[in-house]
Amino acid sequence: MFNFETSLGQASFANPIFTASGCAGSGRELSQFFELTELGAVVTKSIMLKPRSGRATPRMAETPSGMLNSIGLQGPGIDIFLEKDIPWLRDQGANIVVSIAGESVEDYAVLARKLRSVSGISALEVNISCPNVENRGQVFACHPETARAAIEAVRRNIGGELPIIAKLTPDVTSIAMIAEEVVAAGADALALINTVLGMVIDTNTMRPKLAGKTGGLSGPAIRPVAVRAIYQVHEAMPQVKILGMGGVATGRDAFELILAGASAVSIGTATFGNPTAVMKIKEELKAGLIAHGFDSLKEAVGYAHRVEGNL
Amino acid sequence: MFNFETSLGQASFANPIFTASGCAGSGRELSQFFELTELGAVVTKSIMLKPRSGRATPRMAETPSGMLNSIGLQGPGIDIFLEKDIPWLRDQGANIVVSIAGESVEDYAVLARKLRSVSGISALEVNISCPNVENRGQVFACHPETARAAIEAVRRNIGGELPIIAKLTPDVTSIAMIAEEVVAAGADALALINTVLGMVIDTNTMRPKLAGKTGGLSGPAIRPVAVRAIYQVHEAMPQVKILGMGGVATGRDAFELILAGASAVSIGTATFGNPTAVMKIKEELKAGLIAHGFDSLKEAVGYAHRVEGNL
Amino acid sequence: MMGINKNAVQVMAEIVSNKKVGAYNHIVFSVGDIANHAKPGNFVAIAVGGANSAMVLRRAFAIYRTFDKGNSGGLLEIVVAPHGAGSTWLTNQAPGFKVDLIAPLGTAFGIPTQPVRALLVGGGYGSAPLFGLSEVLKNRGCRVDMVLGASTAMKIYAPLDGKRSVNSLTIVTEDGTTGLTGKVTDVLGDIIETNEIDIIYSCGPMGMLEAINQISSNFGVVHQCAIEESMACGIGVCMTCVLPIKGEDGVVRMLRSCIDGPVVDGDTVIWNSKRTIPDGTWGAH
Amino acid sequence: MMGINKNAVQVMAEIVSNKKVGAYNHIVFSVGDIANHAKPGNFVAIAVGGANSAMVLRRAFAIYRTFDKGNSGGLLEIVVAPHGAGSTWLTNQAPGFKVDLIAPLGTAFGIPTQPVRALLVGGGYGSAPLFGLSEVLKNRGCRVDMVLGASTAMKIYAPLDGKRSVNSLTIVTEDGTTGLTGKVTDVLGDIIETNEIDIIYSCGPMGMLEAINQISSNFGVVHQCAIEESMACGIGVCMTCVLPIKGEDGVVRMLRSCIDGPVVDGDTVIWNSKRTIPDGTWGAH
Ligand SMILES: Cc1cc2nc3c(=O)[nH]c(=O)nc-3n(C[C@H](O)[C@H](O)[C@H](O)COP(=O)(O)OP(=O)(O)OC[C@H]3O[C@@H](n4cnc5c(N)ncnc54)[C@H](O)[C@@H]3O)c2cc1C
Ligand SMILES: Cc1cc2nc3c(=O)[nH]c(=O)nc-3n(C[C@H](O)[C@H](O)[C@H](O)COP(=O)(O)OP(=O)(O)OC[C@H]3O[C@@H](n4cnc5c(N)ncnc54)[C@H](O)[C@@H]3O)c2cc1C
Ligand SMILES: Cc1cc2nc3c(=O)[nH]c(=O)nc-3n(C[C@H](O)[C@H](O)[C@H](O)COP(=O)(O)O)c2cc1C
Ligand SMILES: Cc1cc2nc3c(=O)[nH]c(=O)nc-3n(C[C@H](O)[C@H](O)[C@H](O)COP(=O)(O)O)c2cc1C
Ligand code: FES
Ligand code: FES
Repeated sequence: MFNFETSLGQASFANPIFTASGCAGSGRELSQFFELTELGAVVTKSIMLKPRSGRATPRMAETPSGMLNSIGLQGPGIDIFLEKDIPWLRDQGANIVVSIAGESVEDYAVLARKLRSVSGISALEVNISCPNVENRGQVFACHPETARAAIEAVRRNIGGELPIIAKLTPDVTSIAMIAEEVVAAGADALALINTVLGMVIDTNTMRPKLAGKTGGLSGPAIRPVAVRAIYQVHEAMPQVKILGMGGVATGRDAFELILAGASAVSIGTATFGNPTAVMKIKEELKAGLIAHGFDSLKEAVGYAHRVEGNL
Repeated sequence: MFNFETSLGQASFANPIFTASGCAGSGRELSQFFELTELGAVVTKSIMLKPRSGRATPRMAETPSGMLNSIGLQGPGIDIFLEKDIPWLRDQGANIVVSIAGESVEDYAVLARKLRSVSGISALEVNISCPNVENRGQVFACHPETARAAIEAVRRNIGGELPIIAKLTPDVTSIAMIAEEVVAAGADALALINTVLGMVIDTNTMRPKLAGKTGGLSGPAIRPVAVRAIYQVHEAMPQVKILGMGGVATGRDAFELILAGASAVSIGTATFGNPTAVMKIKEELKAGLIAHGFDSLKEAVGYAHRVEGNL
Repeated sequence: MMGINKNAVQVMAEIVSNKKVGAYNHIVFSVGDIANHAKPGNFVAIAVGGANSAMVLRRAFAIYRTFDKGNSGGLLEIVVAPHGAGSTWLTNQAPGFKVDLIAPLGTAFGIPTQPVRALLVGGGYGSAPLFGLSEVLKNRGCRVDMVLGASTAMKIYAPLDGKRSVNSLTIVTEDGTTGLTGKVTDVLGDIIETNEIDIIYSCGPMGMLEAINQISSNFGVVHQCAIEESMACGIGVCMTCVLPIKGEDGVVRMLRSCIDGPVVDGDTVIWNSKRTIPDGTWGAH
Repeated sequence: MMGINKNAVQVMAEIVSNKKVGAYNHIVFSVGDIANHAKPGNFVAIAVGGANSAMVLRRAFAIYRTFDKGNSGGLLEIVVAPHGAGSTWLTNQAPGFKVDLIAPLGTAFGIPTQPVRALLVGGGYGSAPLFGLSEVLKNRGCRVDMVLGASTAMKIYAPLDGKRSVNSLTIVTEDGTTGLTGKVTDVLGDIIETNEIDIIYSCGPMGMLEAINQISSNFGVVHQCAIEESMACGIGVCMTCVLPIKGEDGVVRMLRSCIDGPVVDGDTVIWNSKRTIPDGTWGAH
């Protein structure tokens, strides 16, 4: 029997294919196409303290093998989220990873306190790739001090066993260095990677296409960046579990991230092109692992790092 | 009459379409497909002090809308280069930009001295996106101090009027900050962007595909990153001229980089897919500029930055 | 807030026919059961570019009409303007080729329970969904007037059987190559008054919809419009397609045009809000 | 060091025919004048995936043979194994479709000025360029023996007229589904001795070429082989396709297989150097 189970921190999952935060709505929209229990986990859209309108439109631009988005974390805020979305997901029997985002270190602390006693959540993904209003809008995950402060705030306030997965941006000089900081600050696992900062200029209007000017690049275009980031971080800290993401569209791609060091894989942009992408990827990955002779997913994690000469 | 001329520092060029360093061989190979005088300039492959074998193979992997390479700066070294390649290019009447790369600050100084009295060169592109052997192989352009040191070494030794174009990597937390450093150190213009660090794992062998493990991602996949970098740097220092590059494959793409702030555009990966890409891009760009009502290229440079409300 | 259209399914749909009509392509797909569930106003989302495509997102097209062919399965028709790479690719696919298609998506035009006097206004390919709507309205005993506008004759989509399904058809082009010269909005006032219009249904460019809404407001006529926002997923999971819409509670929210639209009540839309979040929008700051 | 093949030109070449032959597709292109300049050993580089392709690099294929059809223009033929996305796409294109093609590229097999006894060894689709070579050699009065090998019968490419152009043909498959059971290298020694071979020409996987070179060295026979390295550009501008080759001066250099190859002298290749730079290579450190 092939063993598809995986874990991140103390949390276990029946299989390693998750949705990516912000790419699966509230879960309801996708549940029309497949059962959410089929997923390793649903990762919810990053939720903030207060309701948020998000950025003005246009919010997206297609790019070669990818897309740019600047949603700006639109959402109902933590209270409505806990009241409406979580109970529904729990009723579905879905394995839930909640993603949170803050504008200040205090935001992260409050969000963690609001979540500490919520039942039915497997882990917390802490999106620190968002602008810090207390520091000229600089992204938390871009600097070791702010990355550390945000994760420490969550660690101190979350209590108990809920694993913290810190989600990092690749837009830094050394992602391994930031990874080491957040692990030191209390992260149990890492989510790699968030989108890559990019811009598209509309050559008709001759202005940035997105109302927010810059946006996050996702999709297959960035997969080599994700693989590199996961490989580097797994090399630096092989003991820390990684939730990989970035441009995965096939089982082969998910396998690539797993070989680099990911213990689970989130699917974002691929779902926009194909609502059943996650199910296809899950089946292809399983078939691929078996074809390569693995008895379990866990054996394949980081397998590309084995010493030269070995099979 | 439409004016296609452009300039970088004190150097002038008949048109803004250049080859990208490392993507046009010695010039001879492309000259079979078109006259090199048709180019704004030939940018030569980054040359180092000594002959270099480059990295072991495999050196490349195709990726969605892009490719990864790890050539490792294979080349004959500056002496043979000056003896064989430069005279040939000069004989063709080509406008020449020489790209140099070093492994230490001293390398850059020596290279600059060797080039200071060479005639027929329009500008120097200083590739500082290469590993610094004196600093644990860290890339010069990744840190303000080493970026500055390399450019200062060239500035001190080049003498005269030869403009220095500093070529930066996008793999940093703030490219605008590095740009400001190298301009302060004496760079007359900037080349943006070098490749993005990436990795591909061969899912058959289950190892990194490239012998050098990581490689540089280029091609249309990274164009949004290039546009963003050019836009950010032009916004920070509108007076500094930019040679833009990264994923340009059509006249529309070149126009996009120009609107973001590039005064000239280098074409790399597109040439691999189509040896006459540069000629096609040049014609399409010219037609596009004219169709948009521009009388000269220079009017379009950075046009996407004009204040909201304006046409 | 609504959820995704509960009838939406994903199928590999074979192209049955693909014909150039003026500036557009009229494309017919074999879609099986979907044909029975599509309503006027709904749209389809199609994956474009084939197996090795650099285009990762679906393209949305209004459903022109559907047929249930019984045993031979249902047909679904769309009208495509070759705009950029994706729509151009679609117009180049030959019959027999199969595309990945999701339908029906989004909201539909609301159908009055009483026979009313309806005015249908279409801009360019925006006329497509109006013919199916017109048939439904006629079957409900409504009087249907139609106004179609475009920049030029080639961009008026008005097939013969479509024309026959309305009580009156007025065509307006900006360059006067067919019908009256001008914009659709030039003729609306007269028709509303003369024909005592109760409701306007519209589909076309945002600028046109906004101008129509201005007129419908002035005349106190209900206005349902099908809006067209840039969409990445079409199924409600990406939040790219939002626009500010005032709810029954008076609060403006950024709603998804793919599941809360494309058909919305014109009076609830905060028009001309591109590139800004209107003041007071829920969660704005 | 050589430059790019001076006859290389870029054309939009129409597919004239595309037929499945065993595990391969035999594809014929209309290429005009190129047909007159291609020599056995040269290759073509073809852009794949169509207008919106996510594949940005060309694919290289050995030229199987060319025909000058006079007024109706030249034809160029290749034999394609559907391997990954690019080659599979090519095998799926119908006659009438035009591809962007550059040819002839690279070096050609050296043709002896004297009539010699030649042994041609092909692995899989590597047989393709050998049939044209065989014709040239026969016209020069050479005796030509041929050995073709593959894992299985479906992967032996040996068309009837090709078979007729050689003095002897030995087929070897690993699974014994056709010809002898084993590897090409099992039979070479005998043939070299019996037929007093002067020169071996080979084309196929690198491992096979290396094994052949071992044998040719042992027997002191000249060996020209067409190597296959991963290529991004095919025209000498990217430096991705290099391999270590010993020059006449005894110095090993990383040479481009697209312009200094694909045909090289087997004895000059530093075999089995994948993922390493051999010690002493020029510029190694
Ligand atoms: C609900 C709805 C119904 C539509 N109905 C029709 C129809 O019946 N016939 C028709 O010809 N077109 C229709 N469109 C517009 C059609 O979707 C666009 O023309 C098409 O997406 C453009 O894709 P492209 O690749 O050709 O152009 P590009 O400009 O290259 O597309 C780039 C990206 O922008 C998006 N995009 C660009 N323009 C639009 C647009 N106007 N609306 C939405 N997304 C856009 C594309 O989806 C793609 O992701 C409709 C759009 C929507 C939202
Ligand atoms: C000089 C030369 C002659 C060749 N002749 C033939 C021939 O006659 N018939 C035939 O079927 N094949 C031939 N090949 C191999 C053919 O080029 C590859 O099978 C093809 O490039 C694979 O592309 P893909 O998209 O199908 O596979 P993928 O593996 O998806 O290709 C990914 C990338 O790797 C490169 N690549 C992968 N495999 C090879 C390879 N073996 N050689 C070179 N590049 C590769 C591709 O060019 C592409 O850039 C030849 C290769 C060379 C270099
Ligand atoms: C439209 C969109 C919205 C996203 N929203 C979030 C978010 O709210 N929180 C977050 O951590 N990441 C968000 N992301 C990033 C994704 O979770 C993921 O890290 C990234 O898109 C790379 O994966 P992909 O290439 O599979 O999409 C978003 C991405 C997209 C495209
Ligand atoms: C094969 C290859 C070799 C390159 N060699 C160099 C080099 O020697 N020096 C340099 O500054 N940049 C080098 N580059 C980077 C390009 O000059 C260019 O900055 C980058 O590829 C982005 O442009 P593109 O997307 O048009 O290729 C190389 C890129 C490629 C693909
Ligand atoms: S298009 Fe994705 S939410 Fe509407
Ligand atoms: S394939 Fe580019 S140099 Fe040989």
